[in-house]
Order: sequence, then structure tokens, then C-alpha cells
Amino acid sequence: MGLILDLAVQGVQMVLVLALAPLLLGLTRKVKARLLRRQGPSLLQPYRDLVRLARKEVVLAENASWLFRSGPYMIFAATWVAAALVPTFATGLHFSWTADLIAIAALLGTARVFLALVGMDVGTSFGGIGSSREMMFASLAEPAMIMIVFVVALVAGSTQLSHIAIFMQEHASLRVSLGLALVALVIVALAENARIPVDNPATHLELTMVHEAMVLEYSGRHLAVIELAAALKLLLYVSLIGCIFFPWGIASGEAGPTAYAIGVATYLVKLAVGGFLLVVLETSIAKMRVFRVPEFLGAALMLGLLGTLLLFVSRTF
Amino acid sequence: MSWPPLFPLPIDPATAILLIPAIGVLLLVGLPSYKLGSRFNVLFAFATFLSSLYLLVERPPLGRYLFVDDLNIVFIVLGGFVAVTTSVFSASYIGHELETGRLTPTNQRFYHAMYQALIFSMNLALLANNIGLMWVAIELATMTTVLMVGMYRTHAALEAAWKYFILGSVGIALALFGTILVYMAAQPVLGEGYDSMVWTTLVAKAHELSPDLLNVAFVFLMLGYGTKVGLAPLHAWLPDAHAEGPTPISAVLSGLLLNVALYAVLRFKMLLSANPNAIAPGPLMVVLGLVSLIFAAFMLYRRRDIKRMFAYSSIEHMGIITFAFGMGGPLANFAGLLHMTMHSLTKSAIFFAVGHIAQVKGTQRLAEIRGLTESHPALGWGLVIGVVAIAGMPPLGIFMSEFLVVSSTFARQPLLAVPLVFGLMVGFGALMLRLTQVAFGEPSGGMAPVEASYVPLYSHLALVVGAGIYLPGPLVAWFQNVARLLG
Amino acid sequence: MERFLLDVAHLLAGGLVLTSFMLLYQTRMSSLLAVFALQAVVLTLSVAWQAHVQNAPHLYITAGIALVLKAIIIPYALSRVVRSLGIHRSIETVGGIGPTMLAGMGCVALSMVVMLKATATANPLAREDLAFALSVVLLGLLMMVTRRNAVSQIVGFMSIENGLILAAAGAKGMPLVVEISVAFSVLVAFIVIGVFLFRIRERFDSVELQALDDFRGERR
Amino acid sequence: MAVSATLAAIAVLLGTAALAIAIHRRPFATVLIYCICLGVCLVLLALAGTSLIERGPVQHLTLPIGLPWLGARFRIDALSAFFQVVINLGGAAASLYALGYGRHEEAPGRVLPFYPVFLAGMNLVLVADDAFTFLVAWEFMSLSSWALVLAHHHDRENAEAGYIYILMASFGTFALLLAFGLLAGPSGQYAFGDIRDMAHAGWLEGLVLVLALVGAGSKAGLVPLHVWLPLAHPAAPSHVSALMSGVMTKVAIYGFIRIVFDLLGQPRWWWSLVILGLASVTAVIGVLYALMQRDLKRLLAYSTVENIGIVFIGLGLALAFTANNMAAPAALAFTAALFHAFNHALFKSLLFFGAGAVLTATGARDIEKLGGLILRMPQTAFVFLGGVLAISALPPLNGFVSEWLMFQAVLLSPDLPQWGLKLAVPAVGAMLALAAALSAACFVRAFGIVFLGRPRAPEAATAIETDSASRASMFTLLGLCLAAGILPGLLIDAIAPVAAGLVGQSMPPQASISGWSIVPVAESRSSYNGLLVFGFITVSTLVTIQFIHRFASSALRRAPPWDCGFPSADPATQYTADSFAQPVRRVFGESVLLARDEVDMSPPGDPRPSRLTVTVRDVIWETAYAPISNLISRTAEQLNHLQFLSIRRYLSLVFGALIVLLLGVAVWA
Repeated sequence: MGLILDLAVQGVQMVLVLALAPLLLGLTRKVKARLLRRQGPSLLQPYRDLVRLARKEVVLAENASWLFRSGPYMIFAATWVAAALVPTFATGLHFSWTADLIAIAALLGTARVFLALVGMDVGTSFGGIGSSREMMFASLAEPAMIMIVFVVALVAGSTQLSHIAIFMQEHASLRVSLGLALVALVIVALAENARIPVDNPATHLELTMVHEAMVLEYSGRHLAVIELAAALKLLLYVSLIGCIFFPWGIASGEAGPTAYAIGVATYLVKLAVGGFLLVVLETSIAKMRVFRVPEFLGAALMLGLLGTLLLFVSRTF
Repeated sequence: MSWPPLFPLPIDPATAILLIPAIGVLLLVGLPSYKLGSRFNVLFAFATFLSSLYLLVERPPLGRYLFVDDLNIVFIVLGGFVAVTTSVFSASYIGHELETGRLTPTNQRFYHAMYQALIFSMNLALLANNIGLMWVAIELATMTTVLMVGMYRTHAALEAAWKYFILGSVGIALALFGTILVYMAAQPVLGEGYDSMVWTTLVAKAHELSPDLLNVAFVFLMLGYGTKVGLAPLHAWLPDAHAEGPTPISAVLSGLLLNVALYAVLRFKMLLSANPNAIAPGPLMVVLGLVSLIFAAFMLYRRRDIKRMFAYSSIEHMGIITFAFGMGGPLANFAGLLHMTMHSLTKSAIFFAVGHIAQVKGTQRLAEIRGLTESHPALGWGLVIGVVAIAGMPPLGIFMSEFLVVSSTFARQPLLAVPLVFGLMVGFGALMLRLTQVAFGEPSGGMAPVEASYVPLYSHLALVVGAGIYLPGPLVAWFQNVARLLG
Repeated sequence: MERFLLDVAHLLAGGLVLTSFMLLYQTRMSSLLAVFALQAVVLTLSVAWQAHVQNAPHLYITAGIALVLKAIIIPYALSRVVRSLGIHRSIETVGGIGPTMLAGMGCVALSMVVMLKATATANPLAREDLAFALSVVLLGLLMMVTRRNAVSQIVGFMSIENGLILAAAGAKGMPLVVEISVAFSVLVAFIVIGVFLFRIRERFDSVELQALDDFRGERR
Repeated sequence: MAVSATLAAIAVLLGTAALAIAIHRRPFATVLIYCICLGVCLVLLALAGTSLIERGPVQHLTLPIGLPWLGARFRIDALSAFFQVVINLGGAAASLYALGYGRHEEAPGRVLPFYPVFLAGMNLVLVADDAFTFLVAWEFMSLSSWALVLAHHHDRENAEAGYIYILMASFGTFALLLAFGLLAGPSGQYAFGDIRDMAHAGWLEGLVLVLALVGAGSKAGLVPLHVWLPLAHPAAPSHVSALMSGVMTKVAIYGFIRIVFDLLGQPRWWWSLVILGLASVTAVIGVLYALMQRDLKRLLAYSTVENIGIVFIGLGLALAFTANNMAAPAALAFTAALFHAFNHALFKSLLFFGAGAVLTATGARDIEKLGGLILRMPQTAFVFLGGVLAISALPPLNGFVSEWLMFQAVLLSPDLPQWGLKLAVPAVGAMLALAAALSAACFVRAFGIVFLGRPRAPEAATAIETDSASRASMFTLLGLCLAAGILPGLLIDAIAPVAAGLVGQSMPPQASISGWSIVPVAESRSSYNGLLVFGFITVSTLVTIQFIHRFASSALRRAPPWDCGFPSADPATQYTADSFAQPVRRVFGESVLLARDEVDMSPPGDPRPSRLTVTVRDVIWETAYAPISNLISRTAEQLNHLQFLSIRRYLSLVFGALIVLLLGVAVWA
């Protein structure tokens, strides 16, 4: 019984993240438009875009290789798996022990590497720019992420997200280190999702774009899959923040349907709030020059390290 | 083995290894034909070697003039062997020199006679049971080599021989003064006359001799015979003598004469270390050894002449050996003996290779020799093995001795091991640098095939490799005895 | 009586040292050779005296050898060579006479210190002899070091040999082996040197060591 | 029995070398020799594997060779067996690869005799049980690899590389020699058994640690002793490069473990601080330089430096925990280190094989000349991609598992009592992550420039797929990488006896855990299941593809690249390797890398092309080695005047020596 339930939860989770990802994207766009005093597209516009893209034919560069064609699916799969392992509305995911926080970060890394590779496949200069910058950002974002993992793991005594969430639920306490870790995680999330101030998701001004530059050659269904993967990634980070730092309402392993209902509800609220805050942040600051970004991410790394050290201090008394 | 096989000659082997070369001198002086000369040269050397082998089986009783003990038998047998292989090598070498006209038939008669004379005098020096006799013999050896070094009569050769002669004679003088002092020290104890100069009695009564006189004596002997060993700063004659003389002589010098001089030093070291009140000879030898090692190591870098470079490497290794004996103790002494043996074999092998190389390439200048392993694989790889061995790499013999020296030194006197290893590293760098240039890269110079037997070269190398992997038990026991003798 | 014997021996040995100093002092080849001959004579006397004192007849032989060889033949031969090469006039010394003399003094002092300390137990005759012999050896070496000219270097070398003979003679009851060997080595030395001078003359018209030294191993 | 069998196999290898000398001119020589090597390696692999799996007893054997009074001692324990597995795995793969690759060798006479000797030397090091035999085998290994580095000796660079290599090798050997000298003591107890039993003074142990670090580090390529490595490894033929980079460095690690963990006894905590510092610097510096290289094989060599750093981080952690008697975490860190060593042997060999295939196909080592090879050599591209993912520590491949274990070990560091370690280890973790991310960047660059895009030179445009033997070898390695990635439990259990032997405890047995997942400490703390991750990714990929093909249009049109509307036919407009590395150069830039970008911009109206020239020099070489070599050559120059003195001056040297000694005697007593 429990097993079936767990499997059901796991399945629901996988479908849920897939279903909600475009919605979150739509939400951010809508809110942003509103903040800019524009009407903005409807919340469902991302779904429509995906469908449209899927219907279009694929225009493939002559020298595109098998990697170029299979790349999007790899990217999508890696991201989806990662997203499926982050507790969203319930901790009792049957496969949560498959991979811990470090593994999830690494899965995203896999997706990133494939993205960077396909960006270089056709051999255009923009793809190259995008890949090289993406990898440079990542080389700083990953250590920061690891530092955050340290802080959390040292507090919760585990790198297993379900356990972290439960631990946070039970003895949630205000810790300086956790605050630092949160800030660092937000910075990393911005960088990883190509949001302002690191990158502009809406830009098509070639020299400033990073993510867009890598997928420049894609069209049709391939582009659809990649866009969906990007949306998934955004969702993943929001729910990651939610489950680590604001774990309230997440249903525990053997809870009743009501608990699950509450879990879903709170999760939706978290997504909404997260998306809203993200947009507010984006609209309030400007995009920075590419070579300011390392300092930005370096700050995250420092915050993470500082958090770890402060933890020792606070531990000692 | 109950009864030793009867020695084929009517005389005892100790006398034989003196008589055979002596006869050789007289015979070879008169032999005009090169072919016969070289054949007989090999023959006599071989006969000497055989009789020296017999010494292993049965030792003649202690005489007043000659004696055989564990220490000098090492040197005698080793010397005998190297003398044979070198004579084989010189047969082909001198042949080539005669063809190219660098030597005249008169020269070769003289050469072969001198070769035998050298063997005679060295064996005499090793067998002598009398410090005076030993001195005479070593002088004789020096004179013969002086003459052979000057044999090409070129500007350079004469200069080298002259330098060798002057420095050598000064060394002679100092050694003689030391000998006299030793006699003076012995005379009050052992009474006037012959007994006061006999090794066996001297060592037996060593503890009663006046320590102060022995100290002064050792200073003179160390410098006098040290000049022959080629220790810096007394080394000046050595590189040029090696570089300018005929290559077989370079091989003999490095392989034998240096050892004989070292043997003399060791004898007197035994004398001093047997006397409780005298200064320990060790530190002096250690210092001289280190100086020679490091100095020679640095000198290796700027060499332009291949033979001179290996001559400096001989100085380096003599430094190591002196250092080892200076350190003393069973391990270091064993290592010293082993190193000495291995160095004689390896260095003479290298000179065999170098001799042929210089002949085919028509030059001794390092800069003009390239890519040997490609143009002359057998010679080139032979040289590579030799240099790798001399640089102290396993699985070749010298590695074992260097292993023992360095590790035992570091365990006892860590600070002494630092300059030692430094010198070894520096020398290693130089040797490998030159080796890379000479043996590899685009071949240059003469491509003519070598008409010479590789037997001497590869027999030595085989021995060195073998010794690096496996030392026969009797040899080890024997070395260990000597190491104990040396204290 | 004993005292007198000692004094004479002392005097002669001292005379040998004195002649060494004179050698150091010479600036002309011909006079150098003359002084060398003188030194050989003094050596002969002192060895003979030792023979008389120790009543060791074989020492007379040594004395004879010294007289004949060192006092007569060698100087004569060398002066022949020198004249034939036309270098009998000058010897250029290194660092001037004065400093050389001072260095010589130093050597003598050193040998005295070393020897007298070392031979405290030996019989007085031997002590004096050894001390002087050592100083003669050192002075000879000093001479070789401070002369640029082959012949004068040879002379320096011979005076070292003289010192050795003095020492050997002083060593009471030292077997004949040594004297013979010394004589023999001197003989060999002279022969070889002769050979060399001859050859060298074949090639360069002087026995200036400069002419030899211009090669010095590897051309740079 | 296993020992004698191993020695017999080694003897066979030596015999093969002799055979090779005899027949190297024959056409069939190459195939024959490599076949024999392959066979022997497999035999050794089987031997070691069985003795590791069935945890047989430690076995000794003494032969009457080597040091006379000691004999040559041989011994096989779990540690030796494990490393034998690693080495012979690599050796077998290399031999298989060489069956194809070796045919392109122009001078087989300079490779065939030394290749078996090299294998023999490495195996001999692992079974040696006394200092002398160990060092002989060690130098033997260096010597044979030196000869292999000089195989293509006409190239000046290779000759220099060989020279520097042999110099550093013997420097390391001297360090080890001194270390053993200290351990053996004045009486010369060179047998490892005696050394284990002896008690050593504190200062002595510290000194031995430093010497071991220098000795093994110089062979493994630990910064600042790594300078020879990027020169020598690429110089050799590619299968030998693979052996040197993937396998020989493991022998060095074995030497370090043998001395520090086995012979030296209870460690002090500050040792780990030293090692961790060096190791993390090594990891980052190595990968940064790898990121800057234009020569594919040199890039791989630098990445070897990085991975060695990672392994040493693991060892340092293990020491830290052992010093504080925390056996379980020590076992975790130690296992992680060995696991990574194993992985590195696999994927580094794989990558070098790929590089060799590219080299033979195009004849170009400079990646700026390559590009678009994925179309010409699809299979090589595929395996190389696999290697890239593995070495970039990405799930579900094996590289990730070892680094994951290492992070788990780092996470246990707060329990360490010493504050120095408490504060240092998280920083080390950050360096580790940095290295991992940078190596991902580095290999994306390498793969992207070599295999993707358009050919940058005609050589690349006409390349053809490599031969079947090479591909077989590469696919085997890739399979092993995947297997180790998805079933890590088996390997961890195989390492268990090693850890138990050296740090006193082993990780909890993983085979028993349900579903093949690995749990380093406790289920509640962390766990990872490579099999499931792999399954998940495959399933979801298939599902997606199915879905897309069901519901999306499958129309497809080939067209010129879009490139924002300005496609240019000229391949020179592609992003180059140097430009790809430019952001990192700018970030870590001038200080760490001594990197210089000189831009020569032509003034307006001048038709002359502008150029960007990038120079990257090894900062360690510039700061540490160049001065030393200058000093030595200057000293040599000064002393050299002594060769040209006049006889009189030489005499005065003698005279001076005499006077000095007499004075000495005069003042003595």
C-alpha cells in the first residue's frame, strides 16, 4: 500500500513539475509586463508557444550532427529527472534516495554540458560565445552551490532533500548561516536560469545573450523541448528554495489526502510568491556586464564559505 | 674442494702475475709486426688474468716482499680482467690508428711493451708487502702511462703528458716523504731496517706507532697518492691525460690506475684507523671526496670533448668512492668496493664505445656527434647503457652501491647526504643532457659501419647489469671481509 | 762529542735550507743552475755526514749518487739546454722576489712547527733532519709555483728530491731500497724530462710553459 | 603461489622485450608483441582480481637476487592487488588499442622493446617488498618510459621533454631513497617488514613524509613537481601516453600510500594539512592550465595533474581522519581516493586513445586545426564524448561517483577536533568543486573544438574513422566507465579489504543494500543510486522522444546555419579554442596563469588584419625551475675556468692544499 502510494506520489510529482513549469514562466512574464505597465501575454502563452513550436517543421543546419539532434532530449531528460527528485508538495518520494542534493546539482551540470556542446555543434560564432560564457559562469556557480550544500548539510546533518525538509520543518531556527546560504542560492539560481542581472531571457541583442546564443540554431520541436527544459529548471530552483528554506506545508511520507492537498496548495503559493519576487528583483536591477558576473558569483561563493565557517562558530557555543 | 688444482707453472701464481708481463715487455719491444704484437699482448694479458684467478683458489704463503690478502686480491683480479678486455679492444683500435697513420709501427711496438710494463707495475704495486716497494711500483706505472699519453706527439698530447708528468712527479715526491715519515714512526717500535716497512708488521703494531708522525705522514700520502686518484684539487692532469692519449689508455687509466692509487690510500687508512690516537682519516677523505664529486659534476656541463667529459665523470666517481671509504662502516665500505668495481667495468666499457665512436665519426667533439642510436645502433645503445649505468640508474650495478652509500649516509649523517645527493643530481643532469644530444636526434658525422668486436664493450655491460641484479654469494662474503678489514 | 756530531749535521741541513732560499732568490738561469749544483754539494756533505754518524756505509753510495748526478751531470746538461735555447739570461718570476721570500719563511716556520711537534719522541738527529727536509721540500714546491719557466721548474722539482734524500738519510737505518728508488726516480725523471725538452724543442722553439699552456685542454 | 605466478608473468614480459629486440624489423612484430602483452596483462589482471575478490591471505616470496644479504622480497597484499588490477586493466586496454594504433608507428624498433619492459616495471613496483627492489623497479619504470618518450627523438621538443623527465624522475628517486634510508636506519633494515616493526622518531616521520611527498609527487605530477608531465606524456606514442598518464601516475600514488599509510605508522594531523593544501592547489592549477592548452595531448596531461590533485585530496582527508582515530570517515575518504584513481585510469586512457585516433586521422595535435570530426569519425566522437562526461564528474558515469564520495567525506570534516582542519577542509571542498566545474568547461572546449563545428584545416576535413582494434579498446573502456558509474557498490566492496588493511576499517558493505544504491555512512545522511539515475534518464529520454514523435510534426529541412542572419562560409569565423578559454583567462588571468593576450588592432583604413596573440606560460616553471637551471649553468661557467689554468697554477693548487692540511695538522690537538 505504502509502496503504491509512494510510487503514485512520485508519478504525480513528475507530471506536476512538467505541467507547472510553463505556468511559472507565464506568471513571471505576466507580472513583469504588469510591473512595466504593459498588458502582457496571457498566463497560458508559454503552453501555446510550445505547441506552436512542436507543430512547426525543424530547420536543421547542413553540418548539424547526431549530437545536435539528440542533444535537446538529453538536456530535457536530465533536467526533468533532477526536478522530479526535489520534494515539492510531499517528502515521501519513493525515489528520493536515488540522488541527494549534490547529485541533483550534478544532473543539472549534465544538462548544462550538453547545452554547451550543442551550442558549438553548428560552428557559428554566437554558439561559441554562449557556450564559453555559460561554462565560465558554471565554473563559479558550482562551487557556490557546493558551499550552500555544505551549510545545509551541516545544519540538517544530511544531503538528502527529504530529510533536510523534514529536519527544517521540525527544528526550524533562524540561523545567520542559513540566511547567507539563501542569498547565495538565489544568486546561483539567477545565474543558472539566465535571468537578469546575469543574462536577459528576453533579449535578442546577440552580443549580450548567453542562453539564447547557444540555442540560436534550434527550431521546431527541438526548440520546444529545450524551452520546456529551461522552464523546468526555473521551477526546480524555486521549489528547491521552497523545500530547503520554507518547508512548511510539505506533506510527510505517510500523510493522508488532506495533507497532500495542503501540500499542493502551499506549493502553488510558494511558486507564485517565488515567481513574483523573482520578477520584482529582475525589474529593479539592470543587467550587468559579462565580466562583472564572476564577481557576482564569487560573492555567492564567499557567502557560502562564510556560512560554513560561521556555522562552526555558532556550533561551538 | 679438498686440494686446489696444481698451478700449471713451476712458480707460484703471485710471482707469475709479475713474471708474465715482465717477459711480455721484453718480447713485445722486439716484435715489429702489429698483428703479432697485438695478439701477444692479448695473450700475455690473458695469461696474467688466469694466474690471478688462481690466486682465488690458493694463496701463496706470506712473503717478505709480496703478499696476498682479501683486499689486494679484489684489485688484482679486477685489474687482470679489465686489462684483458682492454687489450682486445686496443687490438682493433690500434689497428685503425695504424691504418689512418696516426701511429707508426715503432709506436705500436713501444705501445704494447708499455702496456705490459703497466700491467707489471700495477700488479707489483698491489702485491707489494712493503711501502717502499709499493711506492716504486706506482711510480713505474705513472711513468709508463705518461709515455703512452704523449704517444700521439700532437701539440695537445704533449701538453697533456707534460702536465701529467709534472703533477705526477710532485705527487710522487709527496708520497715518498709520507713513506719516509711512516718509516720514522715505525722505526722506534719495529727497530731499524726492513721490518719497519712491511705492511703486515706495520698493521700488526699500528697501535704502538707515534700518532703525530702518522698524522703528518697521512697528509702527505693522501695528497701524494690522491694526485694519482685524481681527487680535486689535485685532479688537473686527469682530464687531459684521458682525452689526449690513445683511448685504450684512457680506459686503463680510469679502470685500473686510479684504483691502484686508491688501494695505496686505503692501505694507509687502515694503518691510521688501527691507531687509536691518530686523527681519524675518515673526515679528510670525506671532504676530498665531496669536493671532487661536486666540482666534477659542475665541470661536466661545459665539456666539448667526449673523452674529457667521461674523464671528469671518473673524477666524480672517485670522489664518491673516497667519500664512501671515508664514511667507513660495513655498509659504506661494501658500497665503496662495489662502486669501485662497477665503475672500473662501466667506465672502461664507455671508453671502448667512445673510442670506436671517435674513430667512425672522426672527431671527439661532442657538438659534432649526433643521433648515434640511429647511425650506429650497437655502439649508440652500448653508450646509452654505459652512461645510464654510470649515472647510477638501476638495474645496473652502480645503483646498488649508490643506494647503499646514500641511504646509509643519510641514516648516519643526514647533513653529509645533502651535498652528496646534490652533487649526484648535478652530475646526473649533465651526463643525461649530453647523452640525449649524442645518442638521439638527427644523426650527423660519419656513417661508416664500425669494424670492431663488441665483445669487450658488451661483456663489461653484461657484467654490470648482472651485478646490479644478482651478486654471487662468495663475492659478497669476500667484499664483506674486506669491508671489515677497512674498519 | 755527541753534541758536536749533532751540530755539524744541523749545520749542513741548515745549509741545505739556505741554498733553497738562494735558489728562490736567483733571477738568472745560469746562476740558478750554479746554486743548484751548490745545493747538491751540500746535500752530498750532509748525507755523507749522516753516513759517518750512523756508521751506515750504504749512505755513502747515496751521497755519491747525489754528487755525481745532481752536482755535476744534471746542472751541466741543463745549462747546455739552456744555452742552446738561448734563455740563460732571464727568469720571469711570479709576484716578485720579496713576497716569495716571505712565503718561503712561512713555509720554513710551518715545517718547523709541524715536525718538531710530531717528532717529539724521535731521536734529536732525526728531528732536525726531518724539519729541515720538510722545509726544503716546501721551498722547492714554492719555487715550482713561482717560476714560469720549465727549466727552473725542473730545478725546483730536483730540490724537492734533495729534501727527500735528506729526510731519507736522516731516517736511521732506512733500507737501501729507498735511496735506490729515489736515485732511480730522479734518473727516470731526468730522462723523461730530457725527452720532453727534446720533443718540445722540436715543436716550439722554447721551453716556456706558456707555449705549452696556450692549449690547456679544450680550446675555448 | 599468486606471487610466483605474477613474477613469472613479469618474466614473460621481459622475455617479450628481448624477442622484440630480435624481431622488431619483421612486419608481424607489432601484432605479435602487443598480442603477448595483451595476454600477459589479462593474466595478471585475473590473478590480481581473484586475490582481491576472494580476499586471499597476504603472500610472500623471496628471491636470492638484489641486495645480497636481503634478497629480493616480494609480497602481494590487498593494496598491491588493487593497483595491479588498475594497472593491468590499463595495460590490457593499451595493448589492445596498440594492435591497431601501433601499425602507424614509423619507428617500431624504438617502441616495441620498451613497451613490455615498461609494463613489467610497473607491475614489479607493486609487488616489491623491500626498499631496494622497490627503487630498482621504480627507476626501471622511469627508464623504460624515458626510452618510450624518446621514441620520436628527431623532434627537438621530445628530446628536451625526455631530458626533463629523466631528471625529475631521478630527483624523485633520490627523495624516495633518502626516505627509505631514514626508515631503514643506520643498520640498513631495508625489508618493509622490518621497517613496519621499527618505531621511528617524530621528526624523522615528518621528514619521511615530506620526502615521500616529493618522491611520489614528482612521479604523480603534484604541483610544483608537475612540470615534466605535460611535456613528457604527450611526447610518447599515444598508447604509451595513455599508460603514463592513466596508469604510471597510479603507481606513484601506490608508492605514496605504501610509505605513508603502511610503513610510517600512526600519522600526525598536520600532515594532512600539508597534503590537502598541495593537493587542492594541484587540482585547480592543473585544470586551469588544461583549459589553456591548444595541444590536445598536453591538455589531457594537464588534466591528469588535476585528477592527481583530487586523489591526493582524498588521501589527505583519510590521513586527517586516521590521525584522529576516526576510522569510518577515514575509510570513506580512502575509498573515494582509490575509486577516483581507478576511474581516472579508465577515462584518461580512453581520452588519450581518442586523441591518438584523432592524431593518426588528421596528423594535427593543435586543436585549432581541427573541427567537425564528429561527422567524419562518429564512433570515436561518441566514445570521446563518454570520456568527457566521465572526467567532468557528471552522473551517471563513474567520475561523478568518486567525487560524490569525496564530498561526503568532506562533509564529515566538522567532527575533526583540530580547528585548522575544521576551517581548511570546507575550503578544500570548494576547490574540489571548482576543479570539477572547470574540468567540465575544459572538456566541453576540447570536445567542441575538436569534434564539433566545421573543419578548420584540410587535414580535419579529410579524416577517416580509426581502425577496429582501437575502437574495440575504447568502447570497452567506455563500458567499464558506465559500469563503474551505475554499479559503484561492487567496486567499493572490492576496495574494502584495502581500506581495512590500511586505515583499520572499511566502508559498510554495499552489495547487500537493496537496489544497488550506495550508502557511505547512513541511509538518512546520503545515498546515491547510479543504476536508477541511469534508468531514469534513459526512460525519460525515450518517453520524451516517443511523445514528441507521436504528437509533434516530424518535418525536417536542411538549410544553411542561421547565425542571426549572417552565416559565413569561412570556418575561420568559428569560435576558436583560445577565444573559448578567454573568459576564464580573464577571470583567473594574469596572476595565476602568466597569460597574456596581445591585441594588435590595425588602425582604421589599414587593410592589414588585426591579430590576437595568446601566450600562456607555466608559472611554476618560470618561478621555480628556470632560476635553478640558470644558477647551475652560471656556476658551471664560473668553475669552468679551472679547466684552462696553467700547470703552474695547478701546482699552486696542490701547494695550497698541502699548506692548508699541514696547518690543520699543526693546530690539531
